[in-house]
Amino acid sequence: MKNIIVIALLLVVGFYLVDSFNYIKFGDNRLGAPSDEKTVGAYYLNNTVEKTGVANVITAIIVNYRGFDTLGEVTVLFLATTGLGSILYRRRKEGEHEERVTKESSYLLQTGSKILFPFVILLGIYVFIHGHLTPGGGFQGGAIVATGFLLMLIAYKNFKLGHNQLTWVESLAGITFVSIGMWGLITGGTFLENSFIPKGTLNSLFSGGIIPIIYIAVGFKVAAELTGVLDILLSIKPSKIKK
Amino acid sequence: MIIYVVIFSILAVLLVASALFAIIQKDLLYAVIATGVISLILSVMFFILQAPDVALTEAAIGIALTTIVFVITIRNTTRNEDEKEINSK
Amino acid sequence: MEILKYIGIGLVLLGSIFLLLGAVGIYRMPDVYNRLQAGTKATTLGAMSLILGVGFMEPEWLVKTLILVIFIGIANPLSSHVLARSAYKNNQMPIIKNGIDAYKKINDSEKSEEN
Amino acid sequence: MVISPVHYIAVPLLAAFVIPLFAKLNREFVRIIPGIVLLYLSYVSIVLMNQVSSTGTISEVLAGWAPPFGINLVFSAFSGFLASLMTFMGLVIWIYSYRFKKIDDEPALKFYVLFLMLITGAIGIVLTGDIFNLFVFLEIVGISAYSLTSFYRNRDGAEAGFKYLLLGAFASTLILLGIILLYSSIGTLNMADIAQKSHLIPTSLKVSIFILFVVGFGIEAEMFPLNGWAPDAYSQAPGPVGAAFSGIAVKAGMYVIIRLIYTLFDIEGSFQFLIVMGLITTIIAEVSAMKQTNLKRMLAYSSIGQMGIVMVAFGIGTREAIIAGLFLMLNHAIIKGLLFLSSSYLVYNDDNKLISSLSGLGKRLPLVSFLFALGAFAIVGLPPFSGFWSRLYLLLAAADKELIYLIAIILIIAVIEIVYYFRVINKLYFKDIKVKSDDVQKPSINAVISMSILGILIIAIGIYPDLVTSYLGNAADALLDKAGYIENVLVDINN
Amino acid sequence: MELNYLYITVLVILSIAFIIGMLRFIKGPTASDRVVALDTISIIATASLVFMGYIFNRYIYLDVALIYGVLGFIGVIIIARYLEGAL
Amino acid sequence: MDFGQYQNIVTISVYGSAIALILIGLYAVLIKKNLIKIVIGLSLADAGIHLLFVAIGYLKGGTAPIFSPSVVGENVTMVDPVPQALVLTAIVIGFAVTAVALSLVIRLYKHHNTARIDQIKSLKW
Amino acid sequence: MQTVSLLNRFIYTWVILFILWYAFTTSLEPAELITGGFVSLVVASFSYKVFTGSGLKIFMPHKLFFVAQYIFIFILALIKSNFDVARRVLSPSLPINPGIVEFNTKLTNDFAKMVLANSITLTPGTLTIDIVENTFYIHWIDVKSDNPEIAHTEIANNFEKLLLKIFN
Repeated sequence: MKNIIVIALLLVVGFYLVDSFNYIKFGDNRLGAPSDEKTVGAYYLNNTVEKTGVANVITAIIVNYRGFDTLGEVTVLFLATTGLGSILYRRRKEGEHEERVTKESSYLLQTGSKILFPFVILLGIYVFIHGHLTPGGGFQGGAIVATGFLLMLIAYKNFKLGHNQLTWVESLAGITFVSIGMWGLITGGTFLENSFIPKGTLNSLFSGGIIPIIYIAVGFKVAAELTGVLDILLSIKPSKIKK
Repeated sequence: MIIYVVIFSILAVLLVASALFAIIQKDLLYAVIATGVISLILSVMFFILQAPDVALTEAAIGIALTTIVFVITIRNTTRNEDEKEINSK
Repeated sequence: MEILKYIGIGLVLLGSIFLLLGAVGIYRMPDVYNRLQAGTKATTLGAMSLILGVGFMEPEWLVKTLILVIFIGIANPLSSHVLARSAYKNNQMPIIKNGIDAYKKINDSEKSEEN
Repeated sequence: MVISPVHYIAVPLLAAFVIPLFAKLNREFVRIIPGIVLLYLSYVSIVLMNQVSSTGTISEVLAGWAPPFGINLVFSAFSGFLASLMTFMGLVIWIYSYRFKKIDDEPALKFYVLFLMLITGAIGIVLTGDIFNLFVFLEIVGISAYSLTSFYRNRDGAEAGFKYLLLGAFASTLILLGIILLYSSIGTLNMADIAQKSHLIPTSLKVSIFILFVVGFGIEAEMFPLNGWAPDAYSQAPGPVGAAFSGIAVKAGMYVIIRLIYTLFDIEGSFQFLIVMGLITTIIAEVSAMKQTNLKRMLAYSSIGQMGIVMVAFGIGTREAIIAGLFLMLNHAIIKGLLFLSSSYLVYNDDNKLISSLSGLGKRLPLVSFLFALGAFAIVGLPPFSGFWSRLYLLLAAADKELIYLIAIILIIAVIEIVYYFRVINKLYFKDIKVKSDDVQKPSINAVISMSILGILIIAIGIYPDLVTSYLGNAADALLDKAGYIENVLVDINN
Repeated sequence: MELNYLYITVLVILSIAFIIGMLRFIKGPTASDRVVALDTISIIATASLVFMGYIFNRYIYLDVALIYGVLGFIGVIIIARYLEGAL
Repeated sequence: MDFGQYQNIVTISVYGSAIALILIGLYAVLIKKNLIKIVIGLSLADAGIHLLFVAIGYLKGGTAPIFSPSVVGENVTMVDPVPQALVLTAIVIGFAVTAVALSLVIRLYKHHNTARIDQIKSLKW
Repeated sequence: MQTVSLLNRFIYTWVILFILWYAFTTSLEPAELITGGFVSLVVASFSYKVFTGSGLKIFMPHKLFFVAQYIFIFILALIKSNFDVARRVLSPSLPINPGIVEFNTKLTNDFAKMVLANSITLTPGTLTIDIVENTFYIHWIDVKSDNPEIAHTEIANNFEKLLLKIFN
């Protein structure tokens, strides 16, 4: 009975959604057209290169135009780590050592992860350093770096993760982000203003003023946070081992 | 470009099929793998819709990280939706 | 340069056909190990040659496509190995025609150690 | 450095990132830093409130891009009032929870970070001028609230947290859908720009967007029938967090709904809709409050009921009604804060938090019981406490618009409230002592201080309501002045 | 435009391969089979991303394909490790 | 890309699959009893939303809004960058919520030894 | 495993990572190169111990010749194996005769073993299931004999000889 009610409800919702999307044509020349200066998207497309010196418009939006969102987003991840830690918190008993995986992985996987680990980390760092030139950026790069650590964590029984270093990286990256923002205020501009570092030439590595710096900070922070999340999750002890 | 019409419809059908699969399956591990597949397909769709950044993010978050989080949860809880004993095949 | 392009087109076509072959392989074969046998070889060669073909068609892309090719060359056999091993450890016995299963004894001894 | 609204967000975030580092030096920093931050924010509030009352609304541009291209913060008399209220409540609750014993048994570092972020997120919701940014702050509030709800390691904490999370995630899905529809129809996310262009949206689409947003934010604002999370969350969360929910998080949700109706969309019937929803919420909540045996749950339902009355006040829509509504919000924050804070000492050792276990506690915990009774008298609207004036203003506003049925319902609700609050007071003072003196937890000195601040404030406002009404008048004007809001935000700075 | 035919041919073949992989995924019958299917379709998708990057003529899209390949690999490893009983 | 007369099919497949994902996800959230299934439903609904976001930003014949060297100076149309930027944020937030939800599931399982809603009865649902 | 000095291994890692960085960026701008040098230094500093055990030796010219030879043989085997797969998959009767065989290898180097295992996986009809110590366990789609010696010559001999030359 409940099933039928829910399906009916969802059908109504779906009908309304379909109806609403009738107004919005797919692939229509609606926004973003260079002629229409008024919409936000068009403004970004027409002005980003000139005003921020960044090739990737999405990066410009994320880090500069809507940089405040990104600050919030980084905070959300930070809070997720903190919340996870608080929800899954348990006191360590004396002499209890961390054991993430119960079995050592195969010899081949170990060798393979040895070789792929630096590759994945380098790839992640490449992605967030080139966030303003190519697709990707802090979040993606950070996630990739965390995935690289994940590879080691699940392949090795005793891979040690420096918790201290993680905290340091995370905090320093966060502080860098906020401080760069505050620097704009101190110098008499606005929060996160992209004015005190030269913008460089388009499509070179050192371009875009504070944008790459912030994205690198975000990258390190996200990498540290996600690695922290994975570490917390992987070191849960199952209460009972059920087959 | 009619080929994209074909690709879009194929991807859409596969997307919905794997979503249904994820919901219907009683074995949660299958459902988790299905969410991985959904991320994969979505990522391709984003790519065709000219959103490489989003495709990257969906791939980075959806395929590896979400999967491991779900897998750890299943490890620590139960693999069968109705919590009956299942053979571990 | 024209000739490179034609080589590239050939490689791309070959690659796509092998990818299809790999997919058919995992569909038709009877058990996990045989599926992996067919799937890995065909998809690895298929993906490598398709990507390399793109690299030949657009010579500026060659270096990066080479990286991808090398990565696939390392990662794909590796993942199929890990899958095969995990399937075996998950008690999924392969179809054996002649009773030749050298791996069984070592797997059994590992299991008895655990218990 | 000139003090500007962005300090409300940036400073706590900086502190939150710094705390894990300082915790390595000394654990005490973990507890102290949030207090310093909140003190600083109170200072910011005072400076900015003065500035607003002399020069008018402050619209701060972020990252140097003029709205609608960048994100902006709007500190008007209205949003500023709420932000200052939240800061103040945050400070008081921090004083209360400093070395709160139950929290110190758990990972305290995480508690203080999450608590600080809860306040920051709520202030961000109130100040931001961008609808997507608002969503981000809502998620900040959400995630810290889910984690705080399940902070204690008892059985039901996780359950309440999960329930809250489900509704919250559902809400964010709906809000995102609304944002998609909004952006695709007018191509902007800035709230002032939306307000300016909202007549361009086809009406049916506008109604869909409005419904999606109201349902989404209604969950945070405890609107019926989306408030199922509230009683569980309030009763399972640590005591100070319950106060923070009712004083801070809920206000943020309510703010958004008010903003939607007053500024963003002018949809016919939205005011009546708000009145109806408010009345339904109130009646159901107050009736359920009657039946509760759990003190915290009773307070939670009462809190929902109060938010319903606030909705009614804003649904009436005249200047007087808005003043009444804001006054109600202020009172609700202070008084409910006091009730939650004092009640968590009353039921300190009782996991079920039963009202029946309060029997005779008035003699064991005289001060706490007295403060609880004070709060109870204030919230049901007895003179000479502050609650009386807000009810009175509301009745007057309703009478102005000749909404007789409203007056009747509000009076009936007041009677219901009197019944169930007096049941508790009766238990406290006029029943035999059941509890041994060892079983009760004496409040620490800072807890007494924080509760006393709230108690004194209740009496002070009760005696001199003019202390706040002039501010509230400004705030109401700021809310009603839609054209002024748009004009203030959409000044071209960059071009 | 003789290249157009190439695009269409290759994309059609890849789509068919993708569908067949998905069929194996849905058919199962065991978890291992599904992961094998996931592995295969992630490789097919990586290859098609490279090819579509070529069609769209954007060099930067190659990055996406590269990362996609890496992450698909790690996703498969995760589930394999779980099936092994080690996680 | 111009889809010509097949525009409708593309529209239906993109919007349709996105809305279908949302509805399937919400169905799982409302009906399913297993907590993990519910979280899977949530992430499906999120995925649908993300697809919808990107779809409304798409522009016929547009390319990614990245002014890389091969594109600078040419007269190209680009898709709307704003929805893409928003959906990036939304994906990361969705992951954070999923992680917190699953950690709560783990804790619930530890307390109640079950992951089914109908067997967790200390609070009303 | 023979020990090589840490510095040697570190420089090897750094060089490889730097080459990778160049492949990612494919640009010779000084800014990119300097950043790349720095980043690969950082990554190498915490991963060189796991990355390699053998160090720079592999860059010796005659070894590079063997590497080229290996790649040539490998690609031939790969193509052959694909036609083998095609034959098996496309024939309606699915001609398979699977089994798992074992054999011992003389290789000692980790990386060499991995390369051998991967090559075996990609050559006709074989799939490495596990390596325990020096023993390879191979799933063979068309088992000819369960004798380890014969299996060794059938499956791995060519590759192993070359790998021994490269890595020892």
